[in-house]
Amino acid sequence: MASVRSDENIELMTYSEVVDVSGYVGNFKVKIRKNPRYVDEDKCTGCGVCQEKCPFKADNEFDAGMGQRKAIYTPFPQAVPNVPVIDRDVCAYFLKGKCQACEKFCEANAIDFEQTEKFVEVDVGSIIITTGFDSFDPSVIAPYGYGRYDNVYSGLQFERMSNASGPTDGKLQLKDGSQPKSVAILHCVGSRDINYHEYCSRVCCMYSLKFSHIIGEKIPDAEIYQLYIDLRCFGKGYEEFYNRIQEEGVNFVRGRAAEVTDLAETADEEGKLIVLCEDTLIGRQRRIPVDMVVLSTGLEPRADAGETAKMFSLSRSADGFFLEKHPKLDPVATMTDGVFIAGCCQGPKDIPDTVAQASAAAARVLSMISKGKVEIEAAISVVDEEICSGCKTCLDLCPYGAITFDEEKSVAFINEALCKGCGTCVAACPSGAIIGKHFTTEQILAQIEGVLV
Amino acid sequence: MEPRIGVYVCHCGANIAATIDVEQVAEFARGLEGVALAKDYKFVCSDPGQDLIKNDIKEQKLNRIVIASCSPRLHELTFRRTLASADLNPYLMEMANIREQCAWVTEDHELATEKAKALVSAAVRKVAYDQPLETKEAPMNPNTLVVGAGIAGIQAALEIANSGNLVYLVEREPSIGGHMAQLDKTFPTLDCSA
Amino acid sequence: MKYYTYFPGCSSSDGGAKAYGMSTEAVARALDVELIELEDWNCCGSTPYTSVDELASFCSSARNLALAEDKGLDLVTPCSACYVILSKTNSYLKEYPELRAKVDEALAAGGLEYHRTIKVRHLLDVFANDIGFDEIASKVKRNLGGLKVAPYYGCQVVRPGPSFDDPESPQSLDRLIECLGAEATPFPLKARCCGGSLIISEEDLALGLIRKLLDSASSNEAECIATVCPLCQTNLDVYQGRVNKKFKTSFKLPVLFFTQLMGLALGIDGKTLGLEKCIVSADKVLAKYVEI
Amino acid sequence: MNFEPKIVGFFCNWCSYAGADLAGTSRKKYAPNVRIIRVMCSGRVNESLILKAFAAGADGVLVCGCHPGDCHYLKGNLSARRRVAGLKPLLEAVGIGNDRLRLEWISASEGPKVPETVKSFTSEIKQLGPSPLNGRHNGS
Amino acid sequence: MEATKAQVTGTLVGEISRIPGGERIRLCIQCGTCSASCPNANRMDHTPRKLIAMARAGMREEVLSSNSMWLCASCYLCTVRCPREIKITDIMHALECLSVRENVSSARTLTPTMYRSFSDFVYSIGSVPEPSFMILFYLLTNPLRAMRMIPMAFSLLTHGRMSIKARRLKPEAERQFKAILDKAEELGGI
Repeated sequence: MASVRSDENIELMTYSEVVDVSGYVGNFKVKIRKNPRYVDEDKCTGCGVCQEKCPFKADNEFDAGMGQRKAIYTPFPQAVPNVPVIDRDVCAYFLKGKCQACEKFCEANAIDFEQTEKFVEVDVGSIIITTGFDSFDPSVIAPYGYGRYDNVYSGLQFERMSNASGPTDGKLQLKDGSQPKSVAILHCVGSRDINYHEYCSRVCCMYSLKFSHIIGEKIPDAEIYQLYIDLRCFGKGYEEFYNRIQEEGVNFVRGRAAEVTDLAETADEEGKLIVLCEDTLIGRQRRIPVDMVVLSTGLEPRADAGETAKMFSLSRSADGFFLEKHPKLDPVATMTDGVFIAGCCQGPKDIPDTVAQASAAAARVLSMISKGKVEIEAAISVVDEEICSGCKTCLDLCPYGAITFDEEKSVAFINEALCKGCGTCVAACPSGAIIGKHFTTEQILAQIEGVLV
Repeated sequence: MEPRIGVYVCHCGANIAATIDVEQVAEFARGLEGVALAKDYKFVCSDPGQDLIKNDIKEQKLNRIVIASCSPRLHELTFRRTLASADLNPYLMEMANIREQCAWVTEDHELATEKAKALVSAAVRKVAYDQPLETKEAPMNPNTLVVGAGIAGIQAALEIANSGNLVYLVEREPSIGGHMAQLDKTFPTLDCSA
Repeated sequence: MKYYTYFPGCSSSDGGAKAYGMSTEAVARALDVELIELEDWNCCGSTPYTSVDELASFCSSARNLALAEDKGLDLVTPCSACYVILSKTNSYLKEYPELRAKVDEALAAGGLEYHRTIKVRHLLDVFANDIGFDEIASKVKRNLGGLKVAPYYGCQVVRPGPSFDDPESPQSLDRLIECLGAEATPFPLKARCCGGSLIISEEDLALGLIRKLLDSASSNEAECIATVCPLCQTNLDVYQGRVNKKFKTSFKLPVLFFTQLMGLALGIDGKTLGLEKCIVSADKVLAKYVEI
Repeated sequence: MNFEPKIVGFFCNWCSYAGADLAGTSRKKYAPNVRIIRVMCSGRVNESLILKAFAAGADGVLVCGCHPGDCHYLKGNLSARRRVAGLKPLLEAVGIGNDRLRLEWISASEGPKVPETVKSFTSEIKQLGPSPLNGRHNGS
Repeated sequence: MEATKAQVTGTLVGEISRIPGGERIRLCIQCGTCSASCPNANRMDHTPRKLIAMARAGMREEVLSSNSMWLCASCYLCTVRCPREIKITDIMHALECLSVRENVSSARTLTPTMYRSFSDFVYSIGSVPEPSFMILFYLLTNPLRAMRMIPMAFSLLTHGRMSIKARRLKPEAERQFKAILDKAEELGGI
């Protein structure tokens, strides 16, 4: 991450969003909104005093809602850029017009409450979309009790808890601060389930195994259960990792958990969370009492993937992820020339696959750059000036503004570079003056006759 | 110039030939107006398959090509290049999609063959009207936009920046790293993620 | 005034849950709901029947639907078991053309036709969604003053769905209880099974399930249980004594139909609501909060 | 006599044609009655193409494009919708019947929708019988 | 399309998949969510998941003669939780019907007998006055148990919850009802 900051060929715009895209492959115009941080990036030294002094707190989204952060904050200590941002919804200055503690203590004078959003426009030849995924919200699966029971955690929460810079400084603990002696890890939460997401999220099996390793490392005598349907350890070195976890003494139970409950039926279940499943290899119901339950939550498309798709003219597959041009032969290109996709925005994948796909996307872009030019669609539309009556019907129809009106000749004119060849104007022209190359009216009529033989 | 159309019906191994009587389709094509020759071939997209077309273009003076095979969304570009390398304008070619939209979706072999004939006849009729088109070129702006600075975005941005080209890396959150920044160790090597 | 075709079902009409029928009719009147009983209805089709001859069960069910179609009103039943079978028949006749053909043929033998135009509703759905909580609250004459009620939905009112409430943690009865001034206690097992008709053939098994329910309700300090199903009421009320005997427990939890609670709050007298038909008497508990 | 209708399909390249390809790669079987003509955008389809199809002997015409909002060309599909809607009363008036023309939105990922659409449209056209403009079937 | 005789007597899994609600049985991934959600699975010969596996393995007799489906209380919890949208409860009903038709129902549960007498009741009078039915059932199956039930029956009677006279349909309605059921029988099941 640090190398991004130091790379002089990368212009990093954080806290920013693309708001408009126009143009075509080789020549896109992109409008970007820079949201106000209320901290001057150039002045801020990243000393952190403002965060110490700020008296207001909110749930820390970076810690998946477990810890707290201040109203002025950097999401985590090694953040790049190491410049805080003020959360307007929590900051007392924005809510009530007072406090300004951060401003008073900032030696660099970097706090700027007057900042407003800024728009910048950049010209680019190609675009790579790497907008990632959202983590599945397990609270919608009522029987698992996430949000109802204190010690049921999502995968992401467990990640943060086990992270040395997380809300517990890397200590695995229950809500009451004590150490769990037994943990059940439930696979396929939100994945492979027609009620939520039908697809396999591909990473959960492996991160679940990783979790048991982490637990074993931190709490050697902990009893760990993996409740799985199938273990999908398909990557290089993955099956070996599974072997290693088996050797570490983890209990593997083949059966999907149906429910987590706190209703004890025996004395040793008292005060515990009981995971209900069928141990399918035995063919019996099992009740597994544990201190902590971790839900291996799947990956889902970003909530706003639909808007992103619209902005960049992408298609989405049935699962909501962005659709590649061809699943085998062209997994990084999209239906829109010059726009590529990589990483989990295209579908759930692990880090090795993500890096590989991102490199592939970069290679595609670089090959276009090194060629130095792009071919424009040849099958475009042209106006036959002899026939054009100058009715202007076509002008408003063109989605790309490629048609202009030549007042002098009183005919329409199509800009070849802007036309994409959709043919809407061809179909609309009342005098038949527009020719859609390669899809001319006589060609389509010939096809109609052909299919009806 | 009178059209001299060459029709190539692809077996695609058994993908097409198992359902559609390709020989019959080729025979049908021979009877269509403007068709100079029609052949069926195991894999038209293979090198020998493309060579066959190239040779025919030269030796048989073909000036239009119809390829009845898979979806144009798959191999239209491949075959346009074949034409170009035989000095024929790449737009003088049509494809009849007899795999995805015929062989693979039709149960009855006879009906599939009939449908394939109809699709070939449409392509043959259309190709007669094909005109040579010139692809235009536009300059390529060497700058790149990368949207999202998680693992994928960072990786792609670094690769491109390494080549000396400018990258705009846009991230919605206040800092970069995406979900990766939230992770500690990652499988299977258990090294840190940053 | 709202109008519905009414399907009381065997239990609520003159069976073991007669009080359900009585209180349903009384409450409907008080809420300006006109329940027009389906003339000459027959058994809903019932789960036991489904298990012996599915086609006959669907046909039995379909006869009721066909009769109800004449009026064009929603068909409402207070019985969850009837509800699940009638609505399942209704949707399966739409989904499965082969089944439809056979059922149509059987109906024709009785001179009937069914065009699949009516909707099957549970009484709880009608009260919660057509009448609405605000409307009901506005008609409360005797606030139930904090009576602690465990809202018991059972299985078949919210499953297999899609229905008017969540299949695992439904809320409509909770809210209904609260708009009467009573308190809906937490009840984790509120949509769990009471054993249904297995109480007859597999009594041990069903008693175990009933015990869990009573346990969960009383450990959450409920003073009574409200049900929306005659089978649930029978199992929990009539068999409570047998549970106590078998498990050496001492439950004394009155089990009321939700309509009985509504009736009380709407100012209807206990006799009209069939309160005395509870085996585990509710008089003492209710007397703490309202005059019966 | 078994009436096998002939149906002309105009499918846009980006969504519907891709969806039909997906139906193929998923090996979803459907009736061979619909023959697909690829256009870049459903917006390319106009009244004259549809009428010519009927004149040439089609018993039905199926126009498929991207879902509203998903058009590769932003809004070409809306033009298609307008034209189809406008043409239907005319078809009715000249005795062809408006049911013989159908517009469907099929996205690139909706492989299963292609066989469903073809199936339902084909059976509908079968019920309607041969197009009145169509001499082929009237001989027998 | 009418199911041919060959189809009806085909493999068990094939038969189930042709029954309304049974069509997705082949999609089962054997995850066990159904079994773990079932309130009665621990008393079943085979859990619901295993029953599906056995059906798919062609173990017709073992499946149809097991007590499993007869312990299903039709609570539909398995059905709403199944990640493959398999209507397990419907499959249970289908298995019950098949086992009745082939006369191989488990002897270790009274449910088949109970369901049968219930259905007979429905057929003969169109509805079921259930407390009376309950007592009648006990008398038929286990007179001793019926004796034990006397206090309960008495209590139901004194609380006005038992009718002496059953509700009956009007004669013409009853005729219509029976005509429909007779036709259903003639059609030979789903």
